[in-house]
Amino acid sequence: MDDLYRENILDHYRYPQNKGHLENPDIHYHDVNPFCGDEITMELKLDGDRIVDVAFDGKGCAISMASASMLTEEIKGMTLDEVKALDKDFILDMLGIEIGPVRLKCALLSLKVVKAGVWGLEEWPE
Amino acid sequence: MDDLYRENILDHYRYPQNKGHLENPDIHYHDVNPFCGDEITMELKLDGDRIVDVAFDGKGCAISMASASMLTEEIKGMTLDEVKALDKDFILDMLGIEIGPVRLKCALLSLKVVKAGVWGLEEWPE
Amino acid sequence: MPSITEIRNDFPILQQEIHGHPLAFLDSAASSQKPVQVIEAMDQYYRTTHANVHRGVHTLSENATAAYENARLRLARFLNAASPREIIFTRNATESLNLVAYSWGRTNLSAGDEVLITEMEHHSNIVPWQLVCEMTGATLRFVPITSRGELDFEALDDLLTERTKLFAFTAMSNVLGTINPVAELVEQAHAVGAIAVVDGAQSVPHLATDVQALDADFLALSSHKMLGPTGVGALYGKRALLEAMPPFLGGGDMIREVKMTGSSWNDLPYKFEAGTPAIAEVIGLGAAVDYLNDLDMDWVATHEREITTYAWEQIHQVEGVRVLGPGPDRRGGLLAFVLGDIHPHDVAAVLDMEGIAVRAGHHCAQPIHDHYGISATTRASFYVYNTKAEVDRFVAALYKTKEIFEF
Amino acid sequence: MPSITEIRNDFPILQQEIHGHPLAFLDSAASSQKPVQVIEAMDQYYRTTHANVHRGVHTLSENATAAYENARLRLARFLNAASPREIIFTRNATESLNLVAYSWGRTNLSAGDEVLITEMEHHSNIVPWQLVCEMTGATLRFVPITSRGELDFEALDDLLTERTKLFAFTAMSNVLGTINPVAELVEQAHAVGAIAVVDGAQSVPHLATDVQALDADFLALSSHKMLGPTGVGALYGKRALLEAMPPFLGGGDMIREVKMTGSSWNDLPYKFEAGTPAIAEVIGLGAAVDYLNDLDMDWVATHEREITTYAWEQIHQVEGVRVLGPGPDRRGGLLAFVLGDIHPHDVAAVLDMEGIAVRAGHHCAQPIHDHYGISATTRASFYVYNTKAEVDRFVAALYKTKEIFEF
Ligand SMILES: Cc1ncc(COP(=O)(O)O)c(C=O)c1O
Ligand SMILES: Cc1ncc(COP(=O)(O)O)c(C=O)c1O
Repeated sequence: MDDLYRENILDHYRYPQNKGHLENPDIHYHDVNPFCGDEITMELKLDGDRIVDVAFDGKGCAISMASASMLTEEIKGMTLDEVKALDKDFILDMLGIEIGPVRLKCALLSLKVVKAGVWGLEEWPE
Repeated sequence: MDDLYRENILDHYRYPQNKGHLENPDIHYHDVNPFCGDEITMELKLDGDRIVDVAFDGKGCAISMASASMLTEEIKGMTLDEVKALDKDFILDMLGIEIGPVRLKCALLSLKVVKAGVWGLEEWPE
Repeated sequence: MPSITEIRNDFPILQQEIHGHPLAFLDSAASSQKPVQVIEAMDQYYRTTHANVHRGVHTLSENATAAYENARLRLARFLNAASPREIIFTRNATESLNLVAYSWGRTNLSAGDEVLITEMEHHSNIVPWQLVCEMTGATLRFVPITSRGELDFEALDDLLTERTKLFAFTAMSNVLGTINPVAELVEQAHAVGAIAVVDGAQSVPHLATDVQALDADFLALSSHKMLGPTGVGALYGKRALLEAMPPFLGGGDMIREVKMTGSSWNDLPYKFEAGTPAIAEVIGLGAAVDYLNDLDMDWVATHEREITTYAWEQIHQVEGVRVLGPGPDRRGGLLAFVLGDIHPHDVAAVLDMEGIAVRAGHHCAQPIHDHYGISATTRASFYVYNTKAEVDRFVAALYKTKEIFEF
Repeated sequence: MPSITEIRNDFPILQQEIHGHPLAFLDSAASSQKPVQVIEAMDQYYRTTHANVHRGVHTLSENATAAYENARLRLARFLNAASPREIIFTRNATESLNLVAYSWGRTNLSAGDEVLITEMEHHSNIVPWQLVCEMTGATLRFVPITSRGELDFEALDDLLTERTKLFAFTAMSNVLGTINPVAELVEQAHAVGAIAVVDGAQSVPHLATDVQALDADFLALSSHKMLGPTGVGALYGKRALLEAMPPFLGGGDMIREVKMTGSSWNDLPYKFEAGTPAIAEVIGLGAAVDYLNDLDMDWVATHEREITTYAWEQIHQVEGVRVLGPGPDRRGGLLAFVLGDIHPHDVAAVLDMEGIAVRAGHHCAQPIHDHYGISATTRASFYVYNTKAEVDRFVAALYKTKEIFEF
């Protein structure tokens, strides 16, 4: 827990990657975390079923913003099927920190949003 | 508690006093104990505001029936105001036993019914 | 196989005397006792972990949330629900049934529709339907029972029609003891396009329950009858149904966004859990589920059948006893009876003087008592901690009752 | 005057370390901790007394009923209700408010009527009114707040008209801390013929409450915020109003007679308590009331004012802090604030690493956050067990947060 705010997380929080909006995104999805009101928008540009560009926007805590920033880097170049297969553990590995069930929702918000966009998934990934 | 079923209670239960109905009663009231479904009807015949005759009918346990039977004896000759003043302690003294809150409802049903009749009281006497 | 002595030692309340006699608690159908494992789970929770759940990022709140949600998961597994999202925590089985009536019922019922229930239902599975029928103009119908105290299946065939939108029935009667064929009844309901609501308040504590095998649309239960604390119950509901339903209670936790102009709803199960939940109680219920799993529900059912069969045989030795409902091979672990014309309150009061706790009254099931033309019965009910020796004491006390009342 | 060390010793949870630091629990507005007196009252209940209430004539049931009803009596006295019948036990304040919305609201509201609430309400005092307005066609209006974070009384004068049938407002805001002038607001509501519903969830734990002096028609509270267990709350309601209302939940205990053709209702308060109640929790709440009475509610209020005033002064030393709501002389024991543009989750997470538990988020009050154009705040809240030393640690940790986030 003491390294919840490791340098890589604070870096992504301070200098988020792919923050902003795309022109004419192929996929656009927005959702909120009902327990805290944070929100994230994810936009994807596709070539066939491969993600060629990605952007996120939103407001939230360092965990949710860093997680979104890192996630955009990870999924650029993935196919939609690869994105569909991402799960909680992928995010935890990506962040490299331990996290409780409440904060987990912050960490997973960006994945939830991107999966909802890709798949129409209506729920938190479990 | 061991003398819940003292002789006087069992006597009144086996040989209830004033059980039945009056012709043209001046006051007639009926109610149930919502927690067990027992029911009692009380009928009074008045001379002015004095009770000159009384009858009860109903079904219930030994405590409620004995209490009703004893109560009819007690109130015969009372004025309506005297009946209105009767309370829980009067019944407990009359029965001469200790009793918990659930069973108390049985013991008080007849008093409740007679007071409701006399006064339009819509509740358990407290 | 657990030893009954070991089990009894887990229940502190059983170690006491009542009126100078060891307590024989034969009133578990009203509410069961709690093992130390359950009591201590809550005690420990309050001593080490308590904080409000779901919205706190501090350690206690994270831990409380994890414990609360983990209990939901264990209950979901216990019932074999497809997902923990299908488990909604309520106050008791009564609230669970009301939730279905208010949320599903008010949306899906209208004049001309019928709601079907049975004559052997507990008030909690009658009154909510009376209320919602009054609100919506739907008609409430009752499946009658046979002289054996079982559902009249012929009448059921006639009553269950395409007008029937919802069929609600108990899996086990709390008066007759009758165990209903839940899977078949659900199938029959589905065949006419009705949803099936199962009152599992009496069955879940005593018989292994598999909501997917039963194909139940909803199932209600109470924690306090299954070794868990008071103050919590649950509603199992099929996800697709729950998703389509409007919320019932409004407030914190059940919302997605609240604007002055209107609100949207949280994901399942939270959509139906408004306000601070019964956190410690849910955790206690989780411990109760663990305890039952450790005992093994098959063992529980076998143990109760043994006691019940024995009690059935013994009580029929007592002249003047009439037990309501079917034989011991078709009933759960309870016997409701009349003893001549001695009022059940008086039977229970005499038994209490002998340290034996039984219930007397209409057991919140007046229609079935009306059916038999009686206003009350005495009921002895059995659970994991009861013994044949307690049955013997119970029967002996019935003789004593007859003596006192000269019957 | 109780010593704070003695008080703290009554709370086992406070004796632990979080991330190597003694726990400073500053999240009581979300849910308070419980003294051993409360924990043990429930523990003892389960170990010695538990049985279902109201319908059992055996000793345990008689004792459980007596304990349950006695707790109702003590809560009635704590609130100075005219009768214990005016106290209805629910799961939480949220359910209490929903009870009024469903039972009183659905009966008494129709198109053209208005329900008035305020912009500073908790979701639990917003969503039930949104739902009931949707059901009945009534219109929901909001009293705005001033820049000081208090109700805009001029706007109120315009909004409260003879169209207003119900005015619901919090006695104390869980975000702004604002203490509203309840008695005046009730009087204003009555002047236009509206009933007044008071959300006492935040006020009852902290300020002496006299429902008769306030002349409130309804008042909602939660046990878990006032040292009591989770899983129980209460609704105070004036008897005449409660008598005239239809039941809300249907089931066991709330009926007088159930026939297949219809039912009639039990006397107050049982008419509104369907199914097996939260028996152990009500008994725990009774113990919490005793504990608060022993402390004395005036002492509680004084203690909290002292801590809050101190915290107010200290936190304003921290550059970049903006506290929402009025000054310490007009607020209860909580401070919700923003610290520059550091997200409240991050503030709370850093504080947690220092052993300090505060809440972060919208605190189930989005409209008031929208009003300030922010989505979340960090909230520190104080109760009987908090000390100035904890406030010092809290403020020090804010500096540390700024360091980490280079602000
Ligand atoms: C002002 C206010 N009202 C209502 C509630 C709801 O309380 P509960 O969640 O216990 O129902 C709360 C607590 O969060 C509150 O602070
Ligand atoms: C068959 C049945 N259904 C429903 C209930 C209601 O349970 P609760 O009072 O816990 O809501 C009971 C318990 O009394 C019951 O026996």
